[in-house]
Amino acid sequence: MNEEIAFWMLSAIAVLGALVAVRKRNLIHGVFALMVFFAGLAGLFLLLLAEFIAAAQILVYIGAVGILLLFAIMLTERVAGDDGRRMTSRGWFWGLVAAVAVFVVLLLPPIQQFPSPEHARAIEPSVKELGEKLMHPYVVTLEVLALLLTAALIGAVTAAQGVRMPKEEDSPE
Amino acid sequence: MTLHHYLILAAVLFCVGLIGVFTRRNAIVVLFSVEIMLNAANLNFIAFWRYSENPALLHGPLFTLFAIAVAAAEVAVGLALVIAVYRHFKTVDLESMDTLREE
Amino acid sequence: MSSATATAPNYELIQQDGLDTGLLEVSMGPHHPSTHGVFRMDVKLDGETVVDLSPVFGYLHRNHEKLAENMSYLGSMPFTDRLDYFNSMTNNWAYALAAEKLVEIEVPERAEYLRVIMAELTRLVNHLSLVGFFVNDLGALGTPLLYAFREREKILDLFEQASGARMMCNYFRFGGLRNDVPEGWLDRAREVVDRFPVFLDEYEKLLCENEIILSRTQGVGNLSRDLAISAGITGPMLRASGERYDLRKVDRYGIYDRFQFRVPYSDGDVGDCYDRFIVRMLEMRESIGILKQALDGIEHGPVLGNAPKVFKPKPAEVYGRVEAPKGELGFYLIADGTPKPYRYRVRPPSLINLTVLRDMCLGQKVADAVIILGSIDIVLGEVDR
Amino acid sequence: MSPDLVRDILIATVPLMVIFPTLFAFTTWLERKALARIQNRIGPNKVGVPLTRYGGRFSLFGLGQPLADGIKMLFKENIVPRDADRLFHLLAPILALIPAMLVLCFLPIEFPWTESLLPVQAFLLDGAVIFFFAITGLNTLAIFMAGWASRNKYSLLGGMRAIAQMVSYEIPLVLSAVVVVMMVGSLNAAEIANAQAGWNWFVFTPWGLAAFVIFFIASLAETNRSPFDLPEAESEIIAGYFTEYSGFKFALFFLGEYIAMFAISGLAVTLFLGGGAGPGIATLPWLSAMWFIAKIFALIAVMIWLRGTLPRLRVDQLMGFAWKFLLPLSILNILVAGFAHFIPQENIVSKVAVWVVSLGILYMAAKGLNQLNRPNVRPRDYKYAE
Repeated sequence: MNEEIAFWMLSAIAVLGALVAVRKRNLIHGVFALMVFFAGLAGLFLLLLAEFIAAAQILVYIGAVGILLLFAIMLTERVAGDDGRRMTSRGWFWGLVAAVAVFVVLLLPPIQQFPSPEHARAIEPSVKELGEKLMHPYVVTLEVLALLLTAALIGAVTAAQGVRMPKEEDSPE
Repeated sequence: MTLHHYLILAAVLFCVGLIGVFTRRNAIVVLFSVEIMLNAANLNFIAFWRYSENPALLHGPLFTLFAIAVAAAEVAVGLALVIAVYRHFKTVDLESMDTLREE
Repeated sequence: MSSATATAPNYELIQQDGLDTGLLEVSMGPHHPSTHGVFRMDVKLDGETVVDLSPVFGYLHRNHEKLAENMSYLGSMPFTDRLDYFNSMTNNWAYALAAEKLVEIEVPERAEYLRVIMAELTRLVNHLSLVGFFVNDLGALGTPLLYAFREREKILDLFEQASGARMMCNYFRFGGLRNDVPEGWLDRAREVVDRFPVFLDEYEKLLCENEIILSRTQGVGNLSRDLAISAGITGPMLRASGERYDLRKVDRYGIYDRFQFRVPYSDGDVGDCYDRFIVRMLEMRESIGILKQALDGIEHGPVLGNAPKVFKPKPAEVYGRVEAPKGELGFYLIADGTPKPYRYRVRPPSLINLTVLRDMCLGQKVADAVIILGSIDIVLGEVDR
Repeated sequence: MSPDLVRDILIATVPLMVIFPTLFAFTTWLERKALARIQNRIGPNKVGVPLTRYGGRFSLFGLGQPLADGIKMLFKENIVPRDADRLFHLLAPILALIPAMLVLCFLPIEFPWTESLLPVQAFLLDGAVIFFFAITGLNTLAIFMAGWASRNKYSLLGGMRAIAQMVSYEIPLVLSAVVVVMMVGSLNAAEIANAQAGWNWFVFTPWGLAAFVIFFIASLAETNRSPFDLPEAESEIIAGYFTEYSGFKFALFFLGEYIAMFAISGLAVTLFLGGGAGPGIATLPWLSAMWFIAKIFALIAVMIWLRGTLPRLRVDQLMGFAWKFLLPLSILNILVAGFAHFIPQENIVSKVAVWVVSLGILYMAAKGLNQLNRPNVRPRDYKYAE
């Protein structure tokens, strides 16, 4: 019962947040709606007893990705955010059709094939086990991931910095 | 709550993201629509894990964890590219970045 | 402003490979917590960096000069208090000097001593509050300011006992002072002066070696000696830029030639906020030396020569100037034979020191602009008149 | 929901929502009084209990001042700038308060009434510490929201400063906590506190001390306290992100800021200062909560003291300090702690040796980093002209 209420509330939050995020003209509003979506999803993870993933979701998506997005918007848009530019609605109908088609294609096979287990097993959520799994069987993955993140960091800095032109004349006076 | 509830929810979220990718022209909005789709996939991983036969293997959370880390890298690089593109075109409107198109 | 761009980094060059994010135009003032009155700076910011700045003033304009041209010479003495309302005594003195040149009035010996005492006490008051406000602008939340004000109170009490007013003293008259100091005043003054170095030591220990203050002020708001001289900067600001120039030494007005004192100046050609801050701290110590000598040397006697209240000077032009705490304060008077000055003009040190604000601020952070303004030491009553 | 669960949740959370805002009121009084004493002033001393109106003279050192402030805040006009984003302008103070309140639940304060409700205690969550950091991070968004929604350039500057500052300082904050998590081997707040029972506080180990100092400095920056109060730097950008806030919304910001201070000090107490450990808790268990709050107040007192003493850093210096000093030092600290943990320390000699060496390494590193990052400052010489 508790779980059901929570599920419906959280899914409503997540879907609404996502919808507002993709359709809102004002980008800053959009980003905050996206955060709401992320938060709703973190709640769902918590509901599924994936505690650490929920925490990581908040930490990474809301704490880091969200702020990165805000920075990118502040750098590329006028500060006031809503600049009144026309947002295309030409693709709106076809976008919807395509999305619904994908929705059906996505859902039919799993729903037909997987018998839904009515009840999940009782599990004891443990961050420690997750950590041990990361350290023992998946340590190579973890290291590769670390490498990837470093590469991404350097790549992002290089890409965002742009090509620095050598100054033609350093002091004109 | 059954597994199917979560699967449907994830599919809905995925499609919402898809609508964003299809209909919006702003590169940043497209980027965060992709994020929504990615998160929908994560939800599926966690749901499948939770309803699996052997949750103690922790495959779902581990995969999601890696996915989140990769997504973080993706956003960082993606936004850096958006900024680089903006520096060049002075816009983030995807439809106006069409220098390859024949006029 | 051709020399201005010489010191400023060439912004167009920086902008070339940056993101075109547009400049943020901020109007700091006229009621901003740290513009020291109704002063406004139109600042253009690139992120946090100041790329353009134009000072806007005149919000406190009270028509001082024109008012003075329509009343008797003595009549405008109280108005001079309101110029730099931190330093009414030195304002009075500068005006009195100009008028005394016009009509050749002798000043009695005791009055000369008291004038020096008052002027140096004023210098202490001014530099104290400047340093306090300056550190306040650095974000120290008023603690150093209130320490400074504790000491300032003692000096203001002395002013009140002598003249009846704490800030708008109106104490000087042509040919001397309005009245003698009350009984025991000199002893009280000596007590304040003797205790002052203790406070200064404490203050120096608190502030001068503070790592944050050092890194916030050194290399910020540089003012080269050449620019300072060509812009007509005077006072501690000029000395902080490395020029030894003090009207007390140059003009030796009053009886300053009787006292032993030194003029501190910065050795380098940097002239940053730290220099301006420290030069003022050092000047306070010298002022204490002068005060001690003056308090030792003062003798009994009259304090007011026999100058008429209303007089008609012969047509002449005079310029009287003193080393006010903020710089050279001058009064330029043209007499036309009537009881009123034909032209009355003030050379306000704050205004002229303010002219280099833009040069010092360009390329600095917005937080630096605030402390640079603080280190100039302006009082809007004097800037706008 | 089952009525029992609802009851348990209410018992677990409502007291927190009562105790900490009350402490907030007291802290505002304490801060004003302490700052006033630092500054040669007296501070609030008139407003006493309401009885003062009816003949009695109970000024009680101005303890009624927070009450008066609160009433004033409630009745002040709520002004929203014309061009402001009204929705976000309203949401920002609420969003600033919620995460701060939320993270209080992760502090392992053992109130007498919580013993029976162990299943709903948030600090028993397996990832409590990481949740704490995750939720504290939301504060940044609220501040940005406020700065952006006000349509005021000072607010915007403050908001952007806040984001840059809080994102930067979160890294040393988390990294210094990692040391403790490594030592305990758990992210569970209660376990971390229990591991320090007796006098085995982590602050009494070299790496713990270094981590505590880094944590405390970073937490000053996270809560926008002096000398890192740039987002609300009064002398530069008026009041930063809450320039355009008045009345109750401002009070919410104010409350949120102080609750965040309590929360982050509480985490410092949990991680480094032994949680509720202290003399006398064996006989009187409720003393544990008292000790916890007393330790929080000790940290708050230091924050107030710093506020009355230090000038503010500049933006670039602030960022440089986080990235060039605190970050390398905290990473080195993790390494030192790791090595020291694995070196066998059977007898007292080897223990002392390990401690001395690690303290030496950390000290030298701090010195070296300081030398490397030091801007070109020095006391100068001045000359005198005769």
